[in-house]
Amino acid sequence: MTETVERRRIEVLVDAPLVKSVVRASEEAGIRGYTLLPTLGGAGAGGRWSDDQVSGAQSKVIFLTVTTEAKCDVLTDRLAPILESHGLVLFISPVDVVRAEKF
Amino acid sequence: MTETVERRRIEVLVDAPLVKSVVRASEEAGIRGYTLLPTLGGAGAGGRWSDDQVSGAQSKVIFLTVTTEAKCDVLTDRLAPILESHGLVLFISPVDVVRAEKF
Amino acid sequence: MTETVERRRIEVLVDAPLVKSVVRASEEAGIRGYTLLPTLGGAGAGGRWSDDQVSGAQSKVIFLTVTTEAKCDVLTDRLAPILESHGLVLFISPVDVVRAEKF
Amino acid sequence: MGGWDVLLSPVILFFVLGALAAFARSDLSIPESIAKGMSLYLMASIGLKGGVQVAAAGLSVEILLAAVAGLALSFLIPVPAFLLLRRAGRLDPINAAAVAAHYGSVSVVTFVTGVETLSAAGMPPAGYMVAVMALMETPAIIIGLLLARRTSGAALPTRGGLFHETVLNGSVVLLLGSFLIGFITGKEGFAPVAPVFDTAFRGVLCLFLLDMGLIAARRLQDARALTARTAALAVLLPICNGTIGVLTGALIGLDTGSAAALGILAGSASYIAVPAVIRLTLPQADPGLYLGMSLAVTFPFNITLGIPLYTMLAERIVGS
Amino acid sequence: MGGWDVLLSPVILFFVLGALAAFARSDLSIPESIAKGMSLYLMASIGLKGGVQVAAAGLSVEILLAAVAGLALSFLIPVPAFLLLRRAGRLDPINAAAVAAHYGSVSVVTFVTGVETLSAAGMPPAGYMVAVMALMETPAIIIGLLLARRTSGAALPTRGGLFHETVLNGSVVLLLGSFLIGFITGKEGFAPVAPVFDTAFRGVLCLFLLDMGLIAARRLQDARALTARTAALAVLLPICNGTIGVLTGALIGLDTGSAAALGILAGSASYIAVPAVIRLTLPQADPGLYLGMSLAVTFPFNITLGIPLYTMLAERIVGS
Amino acid sequence: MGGWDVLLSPVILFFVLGALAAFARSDLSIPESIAKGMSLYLMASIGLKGGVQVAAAGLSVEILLAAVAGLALSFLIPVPAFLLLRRAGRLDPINAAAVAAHYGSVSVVTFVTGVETLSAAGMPPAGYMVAVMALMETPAIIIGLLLARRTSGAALPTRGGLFHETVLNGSVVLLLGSFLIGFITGKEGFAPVAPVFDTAFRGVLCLFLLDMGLIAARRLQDARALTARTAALAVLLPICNGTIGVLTGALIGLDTGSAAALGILAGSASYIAVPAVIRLTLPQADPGLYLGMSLAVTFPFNITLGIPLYTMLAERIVGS
Ligand SMILES: Nc1ncnc2c1ncn2[C@@H]1O[C@H](COP(=O)(O)O)[C@@H](O)[C@H]1O
Ligand SMILES: Nc1ncnc2c1ncn2[C@@H]1O[C@H](COP(=O)(O)O)[C@@H](O)[C@H]1O
Ligand SMILES: Nc1ncnc2c1ncn2[C@@H]1O[C@H](COP(=O)(O)O)[C@@H](O)[C@H]1O
Ligand code: NA
Ligand code: NA
Ligand code: NA
Repeated sequence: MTETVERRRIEVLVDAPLVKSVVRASEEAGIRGYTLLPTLGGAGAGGRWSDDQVSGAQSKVIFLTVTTEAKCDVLTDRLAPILESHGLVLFISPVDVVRAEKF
Repeated sequence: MTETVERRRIEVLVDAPLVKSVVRASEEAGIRGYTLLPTLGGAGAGGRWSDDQVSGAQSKVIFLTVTTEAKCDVLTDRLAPILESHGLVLFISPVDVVRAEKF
Repeated sequence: MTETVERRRIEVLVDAPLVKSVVRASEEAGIRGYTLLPTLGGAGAGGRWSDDQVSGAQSKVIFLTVTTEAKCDVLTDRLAPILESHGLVLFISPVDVVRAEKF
Repeated sequence: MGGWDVLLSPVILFFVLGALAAFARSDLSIPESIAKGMSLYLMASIGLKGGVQVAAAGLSVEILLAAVAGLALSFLIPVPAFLLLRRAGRLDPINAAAVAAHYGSVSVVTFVTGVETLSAAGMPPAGYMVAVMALMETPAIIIGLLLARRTSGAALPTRGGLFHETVLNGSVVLLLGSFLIGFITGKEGFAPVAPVFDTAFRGVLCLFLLDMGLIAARRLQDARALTARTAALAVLLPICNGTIGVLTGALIGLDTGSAAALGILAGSASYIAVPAVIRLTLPQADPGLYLGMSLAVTFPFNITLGIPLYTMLAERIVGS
Repeated sequence: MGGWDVLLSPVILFFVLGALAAFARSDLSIPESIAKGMSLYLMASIGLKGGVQVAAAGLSVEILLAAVAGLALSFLIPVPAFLLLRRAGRLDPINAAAVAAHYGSVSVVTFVTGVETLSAAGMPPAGYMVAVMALMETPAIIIGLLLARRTSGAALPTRGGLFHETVLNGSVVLLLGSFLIGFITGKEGFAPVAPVFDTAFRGVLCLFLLDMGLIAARRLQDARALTARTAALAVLLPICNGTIGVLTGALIGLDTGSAAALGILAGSASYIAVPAVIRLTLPQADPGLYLGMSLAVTFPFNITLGIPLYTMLAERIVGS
Repeated sequence: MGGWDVLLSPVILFFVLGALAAFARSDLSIPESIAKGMSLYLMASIGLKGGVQVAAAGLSVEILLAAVAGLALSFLIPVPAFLLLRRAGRLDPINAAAVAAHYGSVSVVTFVTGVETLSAAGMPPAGYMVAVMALMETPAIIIGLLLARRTSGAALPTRGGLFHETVLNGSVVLLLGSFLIGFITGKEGFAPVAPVFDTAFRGVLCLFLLDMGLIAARRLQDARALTARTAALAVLLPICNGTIGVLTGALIGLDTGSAAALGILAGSASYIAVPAVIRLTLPQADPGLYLGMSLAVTFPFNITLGIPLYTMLAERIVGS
């Protein structure tokens, strides 16, 4: 059987223009690998939205990274104070990976 | 360290024309926030499919919401009887969030 | 309350031309159902990338399937040796589903 | 150009190329957003041009007659279709009703291709046929739902209901809206936008039909839901309905081109507007079945054989 | 064609159709990538054509004057707008500054629609106005940020900073780049690409404005952030700024069409370039507010009433 | 227009604009589905036009000769390229084979740009060169895989195998299919679709090359895999292969334009069809390397310097 180890999976829902900033924050937390996923729309405290690229300011992207618990904590601490003001949503869940050294 | 609390992450894979109905069912379960994600294709008991927007009837969308265990149960009870007939797929997983009051 | 059972959720991030091969590997592991999700870009050991469909060779797709622990192990064993050489990334996480017999 | 020569026009050849590529399992594919964009363009174009023509020709009783005939066809065709699908097709009531709704409605692309080939053959249908088409898009859905008797509405809440899903369906709104714009602006107002909406029309249609060939053939390959019976019905139904359409057109005194167009409308089956509404209102019906029949069998049949057939019929009956 | 007849041109009617469809909650929609593609096309077209015209007319002092006037308007308009939004609009400093930046900048589509209607009315603005527009896109952002005083920059790291986000903004680069290409190649080099960038322009604009109608009306419906006050200001601001623009144009001696175009630029509010930069630099400001005002109220106002208004004003002041 | 003047045509200037925007790290970008759509359009166009020309000129021995020469070049070029990449480039066998396959194949956009500039210079290549290009797309892949000796096929199951991935590759099918359609319909059948497939061609090419400039320059910036050695080889290889192509063309008696086109084909490197197949069949090879070389270095070199070079060479050898 292939050996797996537990890591943290972090998803941050973020407005497209702010993606670069979240990437930078994650790099500062020592995170090297991530993947960006598209979204179609949604709703929350700020009302309903749906993606129109014309005014891309409110298109949202999911920043997904799998990393160690330690780095996950650093990134969460870094982003927590601004979640509200920047309209970010952040989820953390456990995940098993092969090739522990990579994540 | 930023405090996190556990919530439920629900994903429902649903045909595009039925999305509005799932949103309404979730609103009736008291859920306010959700995000919709696109898909490219897949396969299941009903055969293989891939997204062609021309006949959008079979384009599928992922309805993603993070909510409390209680509301999660309400939504699951609401959707369970029709999963089969409406061709829905539903996954529930644990997730940690910051800002407990929001979810 | 609707009864749920635990299953495994496997996500494989894979280059578009290799998707068919991963699908085939999962079929050989006895997995019938899966969904493909699009991505926008990302970064890893191999550097940064972003989706340009012109040279689709490096567009990446997420292969998502929910299955039993046994089949999950078979698929993981099948893919583990080639994760590195083929540039795949694989995550496994626990998930609850309704309609146990389906997954 | 005779009736069958049309099969060698670029428009049809691109459709065949798409189908062959899909059958050979080539990875050729057109991005879905491009295909959606082209279909919106085709609808806006055909709507505009129809409106401009009606503005030039003026309103007449004939238009009213054609509209009533189109509505009647859309309302009535589902009933015999339903019975045929129940008996000969051995479908359960829900699926039979869902399929019947598709055949009562129309396929915009089939109509557009028909107009192109009729015009090339020197029998352009009247401009108001576009409005007739828009009117025919949705009544069949209502009959389909009545035939299904008890819909699954109880299971999932649907607000706004049928009105929004049918009358305000995107393609109906775009067709009628563009028709009205064409009618208001007339020939003079249309001139500056004609290079896009008129001159470019046939070329875009080629690329769109290339995609439709790919989609139809791929659906045929993936169609587990189709049996020999249902596939045969997907050829029989357009022939019957198309003949009824041509006869109706002749009866109310339409010219050859317009009667053929009414036949094309009656014979065609929806695969855009109706599937979306049926998925919402009859979610238990099998999309593999109704899309398999309308998109994978009837649509290719109409594009290649049906259109020349209805045209020939109209020429025989009305005269050419 | 008189000033108001323009409301019955296909371009405007498609905008109205889109808005009506959205208000009726039709599901009509244009894929976002198609809309993005059309907006890039429109920018490349208008840039090229402007450059070709300047190449033909030659450089002049007038161009310099117009450029300076445009820059000055973009730098200065945000200041009174900010005060008005603070007092009459009761906005907090961050939001007032964010909105002010939008009104100092310009809307490319409003300008493009204005050029079309001015040309149709026989008063085409000078080619260099495209370059003036590109210059006016970003200065307002800088003033907006200064007005907000303390940006949220501390919270999230931003590398490269404002220069990249403003001067190298995609639409500025494309507009100025195409302008330069048009200037270099001139009329002769433009000829072979004219069928796409000139002949097709108005038709594409129709489809794009159909989408803008949908987007603007949908945003208006979802706009929780708009109050009666802010909505009223979203009509008042373009009228004031547009008038200032026309007066400035008259003052520096522009012809009627160009003065009207300067009014259109001053009166329009950005909803593409500025929102993206503001979201990055003032993330605490509410996108629902600034997009609601600029895209859901000011943009439709300008397309339907503003453009004829500024044109009339220019005709009165400069003469027609 | 002389050989180098072409650098100032809008087509090339848009490519340069894209590259400059990317180097300046502007956020200008074209949606990927639009780019994919434009590339499909360009292939259908060039295929159709080639077919129409051959239908007009008639079949000849020359065509057969050119086809054989093209096939031979695609089969043979990878071998010396492989040796060079192994020795001078210090690549391992897998990567050397993967890169060699790219250089044996062709770049459709380079060819299309070449045809445009050759036509503008009064030396349009023969219509059948499009078919020659389609034939040259895939043979090199087979040689590349043989050179890699042991593929990684064992690791992941691949059904259908190479045939589908190469001969039925989307771009090959579209090019040959459109060529055939053009050949069948001829000039008369082409006329109604000419506004889209002919008149609009150059304008669309501008926008597509704008995107290619962005993509190529961004890839160059992200290219960790490129070394000075491999980058130098990415310039040397097209020069050598292009020269071989022109000489071969002269040898078999092609006219100046066609010989130059054969040089352009031989000198160009694939970045669409081949990468996808190589990713599937040689997954251990580094996409950063082969796309870096073919797309980020060779493609821009050919568009700007290569095409005029091969043209000049052909003029010297065959005469102009
Ligand atoms: N509970 C939730 N589950 C999933 N997505 C959410 C949730 N809450 C908010 N979102 C997403 O986050 C965006 C911003 O949320 P808010 O700040 O509450 O407006 C929303 O528009 C949704 O797309
Ligand atoms: N830790 C991670 N979390 C999420 N995605 C990752 C991670 N590491 C790698 N990836 C994705 O997998 C791709 C290939 O990774 P690599 O083989 O490390 O270059 C990257 O480009 C990312 O899109
Ligand atoms: N085990 C699974 N894992 C992920 N997605 C699935 C799974 N089973 C079904 N699906 C998705 O749900 C759709 C409908 O499933 P079915 O009702 O089984 O045809 C499929 O086409 C897949 O996209
Ligand atoms: Na019908
Ligand atoms: Na302004
Ligand atoms: Na080559």
